[in-house]
Amino acid sequence: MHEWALAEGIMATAIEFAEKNGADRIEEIVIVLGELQDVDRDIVEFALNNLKKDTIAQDAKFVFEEEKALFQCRACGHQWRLEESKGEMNEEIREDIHFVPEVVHAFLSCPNCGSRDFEVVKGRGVYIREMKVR
Amino acid sequence: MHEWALAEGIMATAIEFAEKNGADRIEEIVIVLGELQDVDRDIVEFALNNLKKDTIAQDAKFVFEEEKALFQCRACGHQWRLEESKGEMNEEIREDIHFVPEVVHAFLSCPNCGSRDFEVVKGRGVYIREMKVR
Amino acid sequence: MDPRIAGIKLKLSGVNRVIPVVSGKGGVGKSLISTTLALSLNRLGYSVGLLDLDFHGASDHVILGAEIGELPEEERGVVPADVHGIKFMSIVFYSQDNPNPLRGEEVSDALIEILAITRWDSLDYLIIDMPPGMGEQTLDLLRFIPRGEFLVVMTPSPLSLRVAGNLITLLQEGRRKILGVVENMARGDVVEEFTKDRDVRYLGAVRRYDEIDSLIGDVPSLLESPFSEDVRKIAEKITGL
Amino acid sequence: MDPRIAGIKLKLSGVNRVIPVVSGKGGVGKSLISTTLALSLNRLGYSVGLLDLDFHGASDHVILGAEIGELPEEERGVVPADVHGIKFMSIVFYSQDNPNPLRGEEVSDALIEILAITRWDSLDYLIIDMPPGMGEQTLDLLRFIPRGEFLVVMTPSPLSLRVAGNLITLLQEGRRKILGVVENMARGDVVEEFTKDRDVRYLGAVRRYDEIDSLIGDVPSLLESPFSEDVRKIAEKITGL
Ligand SMILES: Nc1ncnc2c1ncn2[C@@H]1O[C@H](COP(=O)(O)OP(=O)(O)O)[C@@H](O)[C@H]1O
Ligand SMILES: Nc1ncnc2c1ncn2[C@@H]1O[C@H](COP(=O)(O)OP(=O)(O)O)[C@@H](O)[C@H]1O
Ligand SMILES: [Mg+2]
Ligand SMILES: [Mg+2]
Ligand SMILES: [Mg+2]
Ligand SMILES: [Mg+2]
Ligand code: NI
Ligand code: NI
Ligand SMILES: [Zn+2]
Ligand SMILES: [Zn+2]
Repeated sequence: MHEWALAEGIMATAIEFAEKNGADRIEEIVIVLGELQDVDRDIVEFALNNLKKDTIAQDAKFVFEEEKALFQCRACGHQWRLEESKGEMNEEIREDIHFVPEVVHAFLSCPNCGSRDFEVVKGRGVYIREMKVR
Repeated sequence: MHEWALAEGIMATAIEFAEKNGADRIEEIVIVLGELQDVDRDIVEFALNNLKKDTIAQDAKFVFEEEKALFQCRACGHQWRLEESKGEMNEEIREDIHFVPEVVHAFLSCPNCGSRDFEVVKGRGVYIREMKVR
Repeated sequence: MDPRIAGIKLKLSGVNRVIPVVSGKGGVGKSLISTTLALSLNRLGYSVGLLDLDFHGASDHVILGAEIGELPEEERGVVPADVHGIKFMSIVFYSQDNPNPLRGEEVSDALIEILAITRWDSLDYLIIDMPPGMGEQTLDLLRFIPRGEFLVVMTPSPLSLRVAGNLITLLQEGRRKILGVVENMARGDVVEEFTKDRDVRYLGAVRRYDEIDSLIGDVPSLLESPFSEDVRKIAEKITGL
Repeated sequence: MDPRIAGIKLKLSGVNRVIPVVSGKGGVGKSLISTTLALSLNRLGYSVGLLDLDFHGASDHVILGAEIGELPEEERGVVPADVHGIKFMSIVFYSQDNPNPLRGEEVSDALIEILAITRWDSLDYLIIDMPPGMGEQTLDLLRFIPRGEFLVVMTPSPLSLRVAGNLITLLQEGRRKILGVVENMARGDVVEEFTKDRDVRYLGAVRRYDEIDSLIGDVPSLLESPFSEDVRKIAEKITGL
């Protein structure tokens, strides 16, 4: 349910952007959800539909895109997907990462060389990819 | 004349790359020289022509490209060019930056807002952009 | 677009004063002083939050003897734990006792995430314990919380003078509010002289108290120590500024 | 392609042993110990280099009383300054006395640049004074100088134990060579017990010596102090390992 805080950020950002650009209606917001953070899409959507009331986004449609996580090791260059690391994760770790994705470095390491010095190339968290305003 | 050290790095990198890729001759190396570091192109070229003797790069041609420096402020977003900051620089500062370009943050700041928290988007230093091997 | 930046502003809108505790230099007592300052302000009757942003050197939970095994409550954001009367947030709730090496961009991302989800609600004071250096945390606070009132901790060592002096220059040229300098492990008058030269307020001295290490994790005893006595005077001074 | 990475290997090829002095924690004495260790090894007859990689907290030039107004000589690279018999390199030769705030990527770039241009030529020992934390400098040394033999400085404070403990975990799981632990401002036996638990060598204790601050910048007096007496014993031990 901390998804609600993320939704508030999305709504505030969208409205700010629209107003700065002289738009008076937001029609669509395309939101990317990174696999690593694993937010609950339904809660984000529910929160957004609540928050949009009586704003310039009141008729906005929300489109969600999932982005698979991709990691790349800075020590050996190896690239891998989250599934390959599932064995190192339990429910508690998943929750920790859900709040602060960077703590992935406290729990996972490169499957090839063991280094914790890897980059989350894709699929870290939540961001706005596109907006339609009028 | 610390350009010699940079040339040694270029030569070692090129040869390593060529050998890893099974090439036995280096024909051309395209080297980018960032405006900020302000290296002496003639010395680099002279050093490279010396270092290439009796290596697989002995017939290599060196092509140099200059890359203008571009800065972007992380505080206010403003972008600017090195010329605009020339007033804040003297010969000593230029020399300091020549050795370690990151000390630019000790001497320059954003012409718009005064912040030292800016990014060197382009033109930092020396790198290899392209190679022709055989 | 990063929706978290706007989230930060929302989440801090109920906070009256934000006080980052900085130094540039490590080991001068930033963590002990910021934690004790937060507790002291609370004992003076204020609502206080404490945020540990020293991700690699997180210490405040050790000083507070805080339980980090349980996650802060999730309710339209994250509700910081109540520890000895103050609202407390630290990355260790999530990284647990593991090493968590982060590069700069990752530090920045974690900082933004934490600021964007933590519900401080209404607070008189938010004390932020900062890492040494002038890296991501410092630069990001300057970006995202321009109203921060910086409290600089220094010791009389020449090494501390040099490093903290550079940080003060950075803050002054950026026209940031410097609340003043706290001299820790005070001795002689070099720090007081330094503050005059640099035109910053000398907020007071904290004595060296060698039993302090045995009070780490034991808040009631810590608050009865001569160390806390000195910090309390500084807390009182701050409430009047 | 970054030509500097290959340059690093070339520039360090004449260096026999590389010893990064780390802790995770700030203010535990890394700079005083690495500088005094470098001087002591030199007095024992070895050729020694000292590299200050704590860019935001650069201190070694202050301890050495080194002149930073003049640039190191430029001759097929950069020839580190000879200071009291050791070869010395620090970013302060270039940043002068200005604040030089750097974000992570910039720290990494500066580190790579310095390693790629500095001509250590042949050395018995290169001592690297490291910043606190587990950020760019630590991660980059693990990448670029895998043969580093880490010397961990700790104090008996519970805060130091926690933070240095995390760093030791990081080194051990990466199978890096840990030369051992130096206990600074030694007291009791918690650090020695800690080293047994964690299966690392206890290299020795350095006493608290409160006059140390007045010896900063004065190498001859520093080398005659009880502080240096303790560091010298550790230097002798290291030469035998
Ligand atoms: N007033 C004091 N008297 C004695 N020791 C102190 C005092 N303040 C700090 N210390 C010592 O310094 C160490 C570092 O303090 P800490 O608060 O962690 O500094 P920082 O957060 O600046 O790194 C503590 O573990 C403690 O041993
Ligand atoms: N053995 C010691 N006895 C007394 N004070 C010490 C001792 N070692 C270090 N100090 C104090 O600690 C401060 C920090 O030391 P420094 O070498 O700068 O630590 P670091 O490099 O780990 O941040 C010094 O300025 C000095 O005042
Ligand atoms: Mg601290
Ligand atoms: Mg947990
Ligand atoms: Mg140091
Ligand atoms: Mg100079
Ligand atoms: Ni959640
Ligand atoms: Ni040069
Ligand atoms: Zn790897
Ligand atoms: Zn700007």
